[in-house]
Amino acid sequence: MGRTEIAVVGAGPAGLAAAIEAARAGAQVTLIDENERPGGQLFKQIHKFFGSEAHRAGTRGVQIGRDLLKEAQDAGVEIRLNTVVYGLFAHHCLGLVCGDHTEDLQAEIIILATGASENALAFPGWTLPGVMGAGAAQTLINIHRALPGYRVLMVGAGNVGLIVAYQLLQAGAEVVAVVESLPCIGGYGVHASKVRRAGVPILTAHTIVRAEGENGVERAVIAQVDENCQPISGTEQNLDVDTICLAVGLSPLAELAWMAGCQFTYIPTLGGWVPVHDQDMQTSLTGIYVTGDLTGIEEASTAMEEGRLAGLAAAETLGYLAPEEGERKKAQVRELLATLRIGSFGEGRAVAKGQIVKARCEA
Amino acid sequence: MKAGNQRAEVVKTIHSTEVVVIGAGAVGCSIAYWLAKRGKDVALVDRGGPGAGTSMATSGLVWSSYKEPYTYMELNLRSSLLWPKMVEELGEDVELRQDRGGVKLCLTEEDYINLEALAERQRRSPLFKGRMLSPQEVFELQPGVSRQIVGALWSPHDGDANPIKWVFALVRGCKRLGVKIMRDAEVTGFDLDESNRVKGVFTSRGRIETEYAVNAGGAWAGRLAEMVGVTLGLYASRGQMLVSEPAPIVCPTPMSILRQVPDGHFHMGVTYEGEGFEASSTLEAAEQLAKNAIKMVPLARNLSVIRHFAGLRPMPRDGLPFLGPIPHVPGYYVAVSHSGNTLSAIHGKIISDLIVDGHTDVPIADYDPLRFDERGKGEGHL
Amino acid sequence: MRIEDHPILGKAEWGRKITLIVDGEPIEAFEGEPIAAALIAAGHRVFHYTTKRNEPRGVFCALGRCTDCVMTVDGQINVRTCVTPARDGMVVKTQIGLGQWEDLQVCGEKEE
Amino acid sequence: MKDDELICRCEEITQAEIKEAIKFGLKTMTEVKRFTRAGMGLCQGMTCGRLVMGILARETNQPLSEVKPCTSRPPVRPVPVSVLANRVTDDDQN
Repeated sequence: MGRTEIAVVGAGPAGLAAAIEAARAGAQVTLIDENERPGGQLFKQIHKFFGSEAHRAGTRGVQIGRDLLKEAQDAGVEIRLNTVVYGLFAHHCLGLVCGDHTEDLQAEIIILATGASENALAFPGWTLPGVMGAGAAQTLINIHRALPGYRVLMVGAGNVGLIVAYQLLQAGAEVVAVVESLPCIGGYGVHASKVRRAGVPILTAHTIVRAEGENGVERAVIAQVDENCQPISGTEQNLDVDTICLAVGLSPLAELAWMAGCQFTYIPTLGGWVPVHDQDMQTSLTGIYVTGDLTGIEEASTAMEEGRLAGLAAAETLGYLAPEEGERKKAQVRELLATLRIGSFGEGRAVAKGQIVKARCEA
Repeated sequence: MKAGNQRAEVVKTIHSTEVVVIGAGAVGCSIAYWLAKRGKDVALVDRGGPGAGTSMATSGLVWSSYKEPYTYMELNLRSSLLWPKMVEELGEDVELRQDRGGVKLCLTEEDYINLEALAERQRRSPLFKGRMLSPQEVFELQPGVSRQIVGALWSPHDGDANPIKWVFALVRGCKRLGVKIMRDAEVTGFDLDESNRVKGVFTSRGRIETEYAVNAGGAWAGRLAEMVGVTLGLYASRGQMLVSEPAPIVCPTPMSILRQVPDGHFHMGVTYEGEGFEASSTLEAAEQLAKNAIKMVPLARNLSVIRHFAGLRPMPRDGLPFLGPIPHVPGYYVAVSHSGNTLSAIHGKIISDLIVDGHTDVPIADYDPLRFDERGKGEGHL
Repeated sequence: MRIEDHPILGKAEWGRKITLIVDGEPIEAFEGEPIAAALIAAGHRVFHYTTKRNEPRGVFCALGRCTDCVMTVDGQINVRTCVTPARDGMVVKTQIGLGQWEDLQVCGEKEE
Repeated sequence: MKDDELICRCEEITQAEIKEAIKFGLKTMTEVKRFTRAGMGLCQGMTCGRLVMGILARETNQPLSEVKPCTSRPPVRPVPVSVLANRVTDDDQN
C-alpha cells in the first residue's frame, strides 16, 4: 500500500492551493487529479479575474492554473495526473485508478477538493444531441478548440451562463439569446453588459419550453414565465438554434465525502448538500478536510484561499507548523477570505459559510 | 427480564393486529403475504423501508443444488418450485429464470471432483436432478464462459430472479391483501403477558398489539431474539459484489457467483467474510471479485464496474435456517436463513402453516431456533 | 468546426494529424484530443442510440461523467469518447443500444 | 414538466415512474433508485440525482433539506474489471 502524509484529491484551484501550502510547510503531499492536466476549471477560464491584487485580478484563469502548477512543482508536491480516485475506503485509504491498474494510497490527512458538477434541467427534448452543459461547451471550445454548434441558446444568466455565452461568441458561434427564468440576471453586471454589447439579448423571466429536432436540436421554443416560474401560454417563441447550453447552477461534487461518512448540511445558497467543516476546513471526521466548491459553490478566488487554509491546517496538525505560526497564517487567510465575501453577492455566502461551521459545532 | 413489560403503560398502542411480521425483506414480505392470503390480519414492520436490508444486496439466486445436507437442499428445491406459483399469483414480472436450469462452474479439476462428489451425496434425495456437464455442454448453455473450464454442475431446478423486483412484487401483493405496512418502525422490545405469551411489539413508532410476532429480521434477527432471551447462533457476514455496465447477453443461463442479468449487467459476486456488522466496501474485495469474474467470463475484463456494494448476510453457525416457534414464548416465531431469497417462498408457507394450522407438512425438525440456545432449551427455562 | 484563430487563445496548436474511422468513413483528428472533440469538430452529433427508446444522444457533460457520449471503439462497447484520447486508425462506431461483442472476444480467446 | 419526460437519461426513466415509486410509499433516494432504476445506469445518478431529489421533495411535501442523496458507493467513475483485477501493491513492486 502506498503512503503519503497528505493526499489532496482534485487539482483545481482549491486543491492546488492546499497542496502548495502544505508542501511549503514541509509536509509530504500527493495531489491527485483525473484529468490530463491540473487546474480544474481554471483551464477553461480564459476571462480575466477581478477582485484585488492579492487575488490575481486581471489574470486569466488559464494563466493562474499554470502559475499554481509551477508553484506546486517547486514546493515538491507529488502530482499524479490521469489518476481517478474511485473510492474512499476505511482507514483513510484511497483507491486509485492509474491507467491499466489500481493502487491504494493511505494518507494521514485527506483533503477533498473535488469541485462541483453542473446541474441538469429536464424539459421536452433535453436528451437531444445538441443540448449540453455550458461547461461542456466551454471545454469543447476553450480546451479542444471544437465548436459544438453555430447558433446557440444559453439557458441561465448566472456567471457561468454569461461567461460561456461570451466565450462562445469569441469562439465564433452566434448566441441567439440568453434566457433566465428569474426576473433578474444572476451574474455580475460586467459579464452581462459584455454579452449585451455584443448584441445578444438577455431575456429575464423567460425559460426554455422544449427543444425540437430529429437527430439533434433544430430549434428551441422559449416562453415568458409567471411569478411561479411557469410558462405563460401565448408567449412562446421559436428560436432557430442548433445548440442549447444549460447553465442552471452547480452542485458540490461530494461523493467521496459522503462515502467517507462526513456529516452534511443542506444550504441552498451554496448549491445544496455540503459537508460541515470547522474553521480549519476539517469535516466531522478527524483528518478529512474539504475545500473549494465542494464546500459550497463560490469562485476560484475563494476556492484558492480555502485551499490554503486547509493546507495550512493539515500541515499544522502534522506538526510542520508551530501552533502560533499556524494560527497567524490561518488568520491571514481567513481575513482574505472575508474580504472576498463582501458586497451583494458575497455577503450571502459569508452567512451561509457561517452556517456550515455552526452545523459542525453542533454535530 | 422483559424490559418491555415495564414500558407497557407509557407506550401508546398505535395499532392492533393478529400477526406482526418483523423485517420487510424477501422473507418477511413473503410470510406477511402468505398469512394475509390465509386470512390473517397482518402488520409488516421494518426499521427502514421495504427491502432496505440484505434483500437488496443479494445475488438473487433461486438455488438448491449445492446446499447440504441433502435435506436442506430439498427444502430449497421445494421453495424453488413454489416460486413460479407465487410469481403467477402476484402477476408481476420479477425476472424469474428457471427454464434453462442453473450452472455452477468448475474452474479446476479439483472443483470438478468436489462437485461431482457433492452431486453424488445429493442423490440420496429423489428430488435431485442435477448432473455434471462437460465443457462443450456448458458452452452451449453459456457461450460467454471461459474455454478453460473443466465442467459444471447443472440442475434443472436452479435459477435466479431480480431480488428487488421480487420484494416489491411481494409488497404490492401484501398491500392488495390488506397487510398494514409500517415503515421506519424499529422494534425495541416485546410485550409478554404473565405466561410469557406475546401480546404486543414495541416499536420506535409505538406499541402494536398482537397475538403473534414473527422474527424475520435477517442479519439483525439475533437482536430481536435476544429481546425475548433467546440466543439464535447467528452472525452477520459481509458479502460484497460488483455490478458491471450492461452488455449484450453472452451468459443467458443463471450461474452461481457471477451472473448476467436479463438487462445485460454482470453481477460479480460474492465474498464470504468474517463476523460483524461492518458493511462498507473494501479494496481487497474489488480486486478479488474482479479477478474471479475474469476467470469465469474472460470477456468481462473489458466491461466497466459501475457499482461495488456490500450487504450483510445472516449466517447461522451451522448454515441451516432458524425456522419455527419458540415454545416457551408462545406466539413468537423465527424465520431466518442464509438463503433468504431462495427460501422466502417456502418460509412464507411454513410460518403461515404453523400460525394458521398449528403444524406444517414440510419437515422442519432440523431447523429448531433453539438449537444453539443454552438457556432456552426445554421448559426449564422459565 | 475547428476554432483555428481565437481572440484570446491565439492560433491553435494542434497535435499530429491522424485519421479515425467513424462508421466506416475516415475523419480527421488530432492525436491525443478526445474522440468526441474530433467528432464534434467534424459535425458529428449522434454518438449512440439508447437501449429502450432508441433515441439519439450526443455529448452532454464532456467531462466523462454523464456517459451520453459512449460509442463502440475498436470493438469495445460503452467507451466514453469525451475522455478517451484519439489514436490513429481507431475504429469508432455509433453504438446502438448495448452494442455488440466482437465474435472472438466472446470466448476470451483473443486475449490469452 | 410532463410526466412522460425522461429524468434519468441512462436508464430512460420518466417522471411518471418516479412518481409511481413515491406513491408506493418510498421515501428515500436510495429506495426510489432501487424501485425505478433511476440513477442505476452508467453515470450512477450523476446527472439525474438532483432532479429526482426535487421530484421526491415535491411529491412528499418535504423540504429539500430532508432529502439526502443515494448512498455513495465506489467506484465514483466506471472502472474496467481488468483494472480492478490488476491491483498493484508495494508487495508486488518489491
